[in-house]
Amino acid sequence: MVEFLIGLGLPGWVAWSIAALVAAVLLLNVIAGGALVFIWAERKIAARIQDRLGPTRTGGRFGWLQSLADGIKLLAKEDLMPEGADGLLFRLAPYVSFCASFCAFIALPFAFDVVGQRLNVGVFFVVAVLGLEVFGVILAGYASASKWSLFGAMREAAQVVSYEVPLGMCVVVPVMLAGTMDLVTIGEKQAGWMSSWFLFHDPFTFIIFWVYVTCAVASVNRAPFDLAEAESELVAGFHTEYSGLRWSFFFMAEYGSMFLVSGLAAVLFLGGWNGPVPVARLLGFSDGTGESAAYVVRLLGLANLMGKATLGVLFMMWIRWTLPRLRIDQVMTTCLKYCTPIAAVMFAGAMFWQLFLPGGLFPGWGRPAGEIREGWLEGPGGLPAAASPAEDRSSTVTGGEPFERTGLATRSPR
Amino acid sequence: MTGMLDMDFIDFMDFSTLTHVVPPLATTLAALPALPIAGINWHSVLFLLFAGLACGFAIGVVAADNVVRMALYLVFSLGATAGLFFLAGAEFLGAMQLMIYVGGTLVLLVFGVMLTAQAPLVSIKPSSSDRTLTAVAGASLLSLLLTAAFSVDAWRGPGVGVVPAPSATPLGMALVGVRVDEPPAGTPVGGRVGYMLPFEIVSVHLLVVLVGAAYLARAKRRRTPRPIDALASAMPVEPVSTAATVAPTGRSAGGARSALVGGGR
Amino acid sequence: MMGLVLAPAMVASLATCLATVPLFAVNPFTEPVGVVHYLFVGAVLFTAGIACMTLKRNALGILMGIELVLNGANINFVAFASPYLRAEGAPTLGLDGQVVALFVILLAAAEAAVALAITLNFYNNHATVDVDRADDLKG
Amino acid sequence: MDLESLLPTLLGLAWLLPLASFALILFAGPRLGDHGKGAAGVATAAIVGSFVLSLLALVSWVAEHPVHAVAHDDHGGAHASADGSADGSADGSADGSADGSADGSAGSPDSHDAPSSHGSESAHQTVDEGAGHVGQPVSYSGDWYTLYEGGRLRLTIGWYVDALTVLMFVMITFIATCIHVYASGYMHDELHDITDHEVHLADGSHLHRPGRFHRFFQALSLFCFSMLGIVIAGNLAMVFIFWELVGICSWFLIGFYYERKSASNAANKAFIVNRIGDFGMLIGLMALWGALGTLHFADSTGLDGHARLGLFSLVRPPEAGHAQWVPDGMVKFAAAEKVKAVLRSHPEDPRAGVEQVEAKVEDWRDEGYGRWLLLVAGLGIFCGCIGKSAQFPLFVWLPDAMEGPTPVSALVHSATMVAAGVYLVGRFYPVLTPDALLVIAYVGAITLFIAATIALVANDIKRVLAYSTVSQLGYMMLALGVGGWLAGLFHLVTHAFFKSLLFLCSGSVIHACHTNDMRKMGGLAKVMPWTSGTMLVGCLAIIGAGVPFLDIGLSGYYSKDSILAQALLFARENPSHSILFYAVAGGAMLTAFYMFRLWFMTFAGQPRDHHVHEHAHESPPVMVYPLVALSVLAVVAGWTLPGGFGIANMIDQARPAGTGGTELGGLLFRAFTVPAEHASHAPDIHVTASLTAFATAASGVLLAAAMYVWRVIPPAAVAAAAKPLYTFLANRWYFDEIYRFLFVLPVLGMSRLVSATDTGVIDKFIEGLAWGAKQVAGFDAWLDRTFIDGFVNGTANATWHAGLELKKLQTGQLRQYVMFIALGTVAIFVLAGLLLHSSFAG
Repeated sequence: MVEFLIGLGLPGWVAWSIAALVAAVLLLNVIAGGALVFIWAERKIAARIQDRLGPTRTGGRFGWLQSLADGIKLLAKEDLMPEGADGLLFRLAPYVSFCASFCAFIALPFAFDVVGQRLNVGVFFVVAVLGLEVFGVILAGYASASKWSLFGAMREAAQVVSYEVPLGMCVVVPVMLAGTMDLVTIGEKQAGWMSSWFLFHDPFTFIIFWVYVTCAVASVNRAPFDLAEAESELVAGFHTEYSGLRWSFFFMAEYGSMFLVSGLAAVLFLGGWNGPVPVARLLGFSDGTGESAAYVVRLLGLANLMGKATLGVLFMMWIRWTLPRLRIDQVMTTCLKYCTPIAAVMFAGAMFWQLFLPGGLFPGWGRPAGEIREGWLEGPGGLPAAASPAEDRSSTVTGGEPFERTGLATRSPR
Repeated sequence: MTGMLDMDFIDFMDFSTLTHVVPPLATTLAALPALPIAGINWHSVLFLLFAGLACGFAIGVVAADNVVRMALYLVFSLGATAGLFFLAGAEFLGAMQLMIYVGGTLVLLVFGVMLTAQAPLVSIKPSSSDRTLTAVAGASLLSLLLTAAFSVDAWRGPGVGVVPAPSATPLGMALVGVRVDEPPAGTPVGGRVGYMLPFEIVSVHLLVVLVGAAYLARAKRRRTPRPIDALASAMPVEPVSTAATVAPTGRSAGGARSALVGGGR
Repeated sequence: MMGLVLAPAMVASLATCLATVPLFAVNPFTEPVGVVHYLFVGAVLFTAGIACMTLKRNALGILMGIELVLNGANINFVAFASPYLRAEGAPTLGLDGQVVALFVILLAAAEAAVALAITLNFYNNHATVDVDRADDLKG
Repeated sequence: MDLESLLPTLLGLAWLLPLASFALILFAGPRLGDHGKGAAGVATAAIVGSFVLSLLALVSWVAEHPVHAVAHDDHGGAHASADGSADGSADGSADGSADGSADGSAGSPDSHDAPSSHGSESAHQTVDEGAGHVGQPVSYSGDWYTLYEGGRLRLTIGWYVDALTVLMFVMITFIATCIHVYASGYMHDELHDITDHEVHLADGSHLHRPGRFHRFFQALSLFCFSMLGIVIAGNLAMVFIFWELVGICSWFLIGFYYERKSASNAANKAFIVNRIGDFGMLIGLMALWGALGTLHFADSTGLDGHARLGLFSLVRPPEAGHAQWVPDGMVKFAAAEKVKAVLRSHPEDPRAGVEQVEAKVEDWRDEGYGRWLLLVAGLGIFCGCIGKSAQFPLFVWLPDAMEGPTPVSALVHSATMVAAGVYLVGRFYPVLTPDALLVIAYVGAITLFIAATIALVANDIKRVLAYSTVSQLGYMMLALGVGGWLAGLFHLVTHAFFKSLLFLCSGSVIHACHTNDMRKMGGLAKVMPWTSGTMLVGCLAIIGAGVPFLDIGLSGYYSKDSILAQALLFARENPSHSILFYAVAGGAMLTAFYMFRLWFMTFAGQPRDHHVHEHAHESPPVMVYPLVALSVLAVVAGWTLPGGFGIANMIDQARPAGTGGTELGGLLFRAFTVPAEHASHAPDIHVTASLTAFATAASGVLLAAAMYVWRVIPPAAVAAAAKPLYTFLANRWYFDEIYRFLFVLPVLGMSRLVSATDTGVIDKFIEGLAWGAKQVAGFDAWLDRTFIDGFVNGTANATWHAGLELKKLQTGQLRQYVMFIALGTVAIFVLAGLLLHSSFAG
């Protein structure tokens, strides 16, 4: 895209700016549009689970315009602020929350090389930024000058900080198997049939995937871990005092986070854009067969990953309307006494599996030929092959000119 | 620490370099209006953005009196610093900064909220003389640091913009004791070591700190009432509590008796 | 008396302004930044941290000051480690600088944990977090 | 697993199991079961495990090295004794090279006659029967752990395993097993608090103390470990260590009832007397270590890969046909002056000097250098054996040692520990010179005679057995001394069985009667049938009962016969030493007399003390079973199965290389000959010895019967008729009194003199010095208080006041400190800048 714009005669920085803007808008649409769809979906799912119909009228059949109507209602709502509130923080909190959720999407790949910014430490970045979302919650809780809000915020803080530990351990396992924290490489390592997903790499990864699911649900504050907004105890938790657009920002952030952790799960464990069946390969498309074929491959991958992430979100909804809410001590017990030890043991198990059976459960099944490695680790036996770095780089997925990868760091032409 | 070789300590102390900065100042001022739009370096612009955020919020931390706001500004400052790290090519470090530092500060914030929930503690204001003194000390310290920073010629020029190779994996390898990064120019061969031992030491250190902090912060059973409990007990006592104090006494007496009966020969 | 105090401050401020001038020897919008830019940020953060420590009576504020100080130092380490900010072929700290910064971050986390525990104890015993009242051991 | 690695594993485990039991009981002691009852189980389990392992070792040994009948040819006795040594060297050098390996020929010199199924045996071993046993015995040796190695010196924890070792292991662990089982019944009193009626407290009451059941088994386990350690030891240093360990175990066990004055005295006596012997042993060790630099029995390979010759190879080099000679090291050690002179004569080239010394060693050896050193080494080691095996003149401790519980007497003080001395002499046999052997023979003869005579008149049942033990040990020593290596060790094994049996029987009796005094017993055979029967078997075994012409008898018959035969042979070869044979023969008669006196007084006739008799009862089964087991072995231990398997033949497999032939002595004594052992199997010797043994034993039994059963000769009348002799014997030849007069009293007197000197002279002098010092110190104190203290106090005051002022700086204001730091840093840098660069102004 940048090249295309430069070809149009635009100056380089303008081209970069436009490209960045387009990417940002696309990502924003994922969140905002996703939120619309998911809110509607949640209403329908909740209704069906509770043996109701849910929205039926708005927008014709199925009430599919219900979310839009809700949005308009929220825009029109009066924006209230409690008297004793800390104005600055009260106003800031929703945006902080939303920004954190949004920023994490920067590093999430939607298909091969369809990523806002391909980061060498992608996994780490996503998890770190996701953890910042709780900031907004805490600020909201504090600034609302309401004890319900404060309680909710405190719970949220304790919960999120605790669950980052097992979450990090779970996330490290695919990183260890892939040998990189680059999400694109991790996804590409699982290319081929379903058998090459990290989920099926060995029994330990299978178990740790479910630990990840638990921790992910907890870290995005979804039921049964939604202690921060426990409406039966705390009215509405941290957003008790919010209304209107600010309130909707919290919800956008929540749905964005849900989508994000689901996407992350898809990339880390479920093959990312590499489906249960390598559709593109079976159809004869691959990166090598031409530009349009590459587009098709990416589009298929995009649809694949979006589908998986959506399934993940639906799964969370299913859980939400199925399981009762835990008490705060049960939440902490689940984290510290179950998730963390299990994750640690599974981590060790996966490590030894990788050490002794590096091929996984299904070595070589439907995996595309050719080894995917990071550039500096090319020599036999894992020795760095510093002698010919250029060759190494060309033969790897992470290859290419480093300037392009970190576009921010590009020097402008003089 | 071969990178420090170019820093001659005597030069570093050389205040006379200040006299050499005036001519460049003039040229810079002259160049400002002619800022070529086409040549904007986004890296530098982002640097300015993040640097401004970091510095601004750092000063905000100093200026704010409300502890929660202080913490918020600190988080922003640290987050901006993480951005600076990303810009300098230290991606792993940036993510680390976000996760640990910002996460750690989150805990600080929580504690700030919890401990200062009482109104008088939310903002403890320093005296104005303190402010003056701090301003003087800060200004002199800053001037000293900046003088030192600008006194080395080799540090002053613009960088070449050679984008560093991704450092996360070499960093990880270095932490387990294998160095795979390309040595910087001028490094004596064979002098580079991995960080296995420091890594282990830090790990154990963290564990010890974790246990120690948990020990320090645990709820202790104490004989004498804490001051904070004393504050609470100063409040009017409801009649129910007298009944509550009688009941345990009766229980304990009964318990002692039964122990005697059970334990007697 | 006030003048005596303020005179050095004015001198120092003047020196600071003079010292920052070289920053503009390079047009920051068009040219790559250098080490000194990072050092500037590091110095500001460091100074802000020190100021925080001297100014805040709240124990948590002092902790935040410490964090700032460490962060300022970290910026310097990263700056010296990055080849991007140096002249072509100029020696850098390389990975060592990043590793040191990494350890600083880790140890800062540890330090924060212990300091918070101490603060909590202090709060439990004195019902305040004002460090000016933590003078039980004064001479 | 081949035998070489299997044996040390099995035996090492068997050796260490009791140690584990000891440790367990030591740490868990009273918590094992009820009042420590489990300790017996632990210790018994450990020793049973050891026994099983030892049996496995025995089986694997026999499977690998079948025990053959020793086919003795009949012309050994006719062999001219004068040419023995010379022939041995000559022939051995021809054959030695054929079987120089450690895994050489097993068995007798005539092994080429025996059916040989063992492939590794030397097939072409043609040995002149006069040359003695030339081939190496089958032995395995090695090291578990090297304690020290430097230069030629080397100290290790290692093993030396041959047929004797395996057999000793089986014997010790079997007896120990029996005794553990027995003791778990015998010691059951100790399970509860007990009142010791033999200890009178100051207030007239008896001592009341908690039971020490577990402590008994703890010491027993430690003892088993130590004893097995002696047997398996691969070098003399290790032997010495375990030697001392069994000593301390003995001390523990004799003093088990340490509240009793007699018990603690006896324990101390045993320990101190043994020290005297061990002092001699140390001298021997030092002689060997200093001159030869090794204490290893066998050749070994050091950590550095260099082979080092062991004692056996040094003293009896294989290349010289295992004939004894003085090792180079001892020659050089003895000829130190000459060596020095030679070395001094080559100041410019030390290497040439060393070579010349090596060249001259042969000459010096021929001149007789080092012979005395070898003799001293052998006698020194024997000194240790004198102490441990209770030989004259150090036998006085053993009868007193009977203060310990009876199982201890049976195990430690009859069967195993005291036999360790005999075992060591047997193990060390190749190094002992003929003169040393003759000394040993005489010591044994004196011991056996004195002990037997004392036993005649003793009335304490255990003391009779104790003196009998001493006497039998004298037998063994004598046998070894007159060249009967096999006879001595054979007797050691058989004696262990029947003597432990006898002791256990006596323990059973004591258990029933609560007294040791035989005069209160009598007629017990009816109430204690098992005990009396098994004891009768033991008595018959010890007197060597058997049918001379059919050559069938109890175990003692075989071993005692071979001793008699060897003594007779020796007496024939050296008529001037024929007293040795008479001692043996006389001793045999005395043995028969006092053993049957014991049996008759205890079991036969009418009860003498009805109170005792009424309370007497047969012991519980747990005590009887061991008796039966041991009595079976006391009967069969000496038998040789038709295939040739038997203890004697098995021991013979371990016969040290080069011994068993005739040896020529004459350093201490006039020239004499130690005859080859197999010569004693010649019919004339053998038959004479058998008949002598039978006659003496029968006469002894008859005499005892006449005096104590038929009462034709009243004992009291005999005692009155020979009153001085009786008194002399009853007072045990006044040995204790003589020792008291000779050693104890002079030492006491000397110490009194020294004490008087100390108080009268030295103390006075020191007090004078102290007085002077006190005066000087008074002056010093004044100086100190006035000037130095004044200065110090002044300094302290100044510091104090300075501190008072300075502490105001310590405001406790955290922020202030930070401010100080910041400003201080700035100030330092600014000052440094100003000082270093005066160009600050421009």
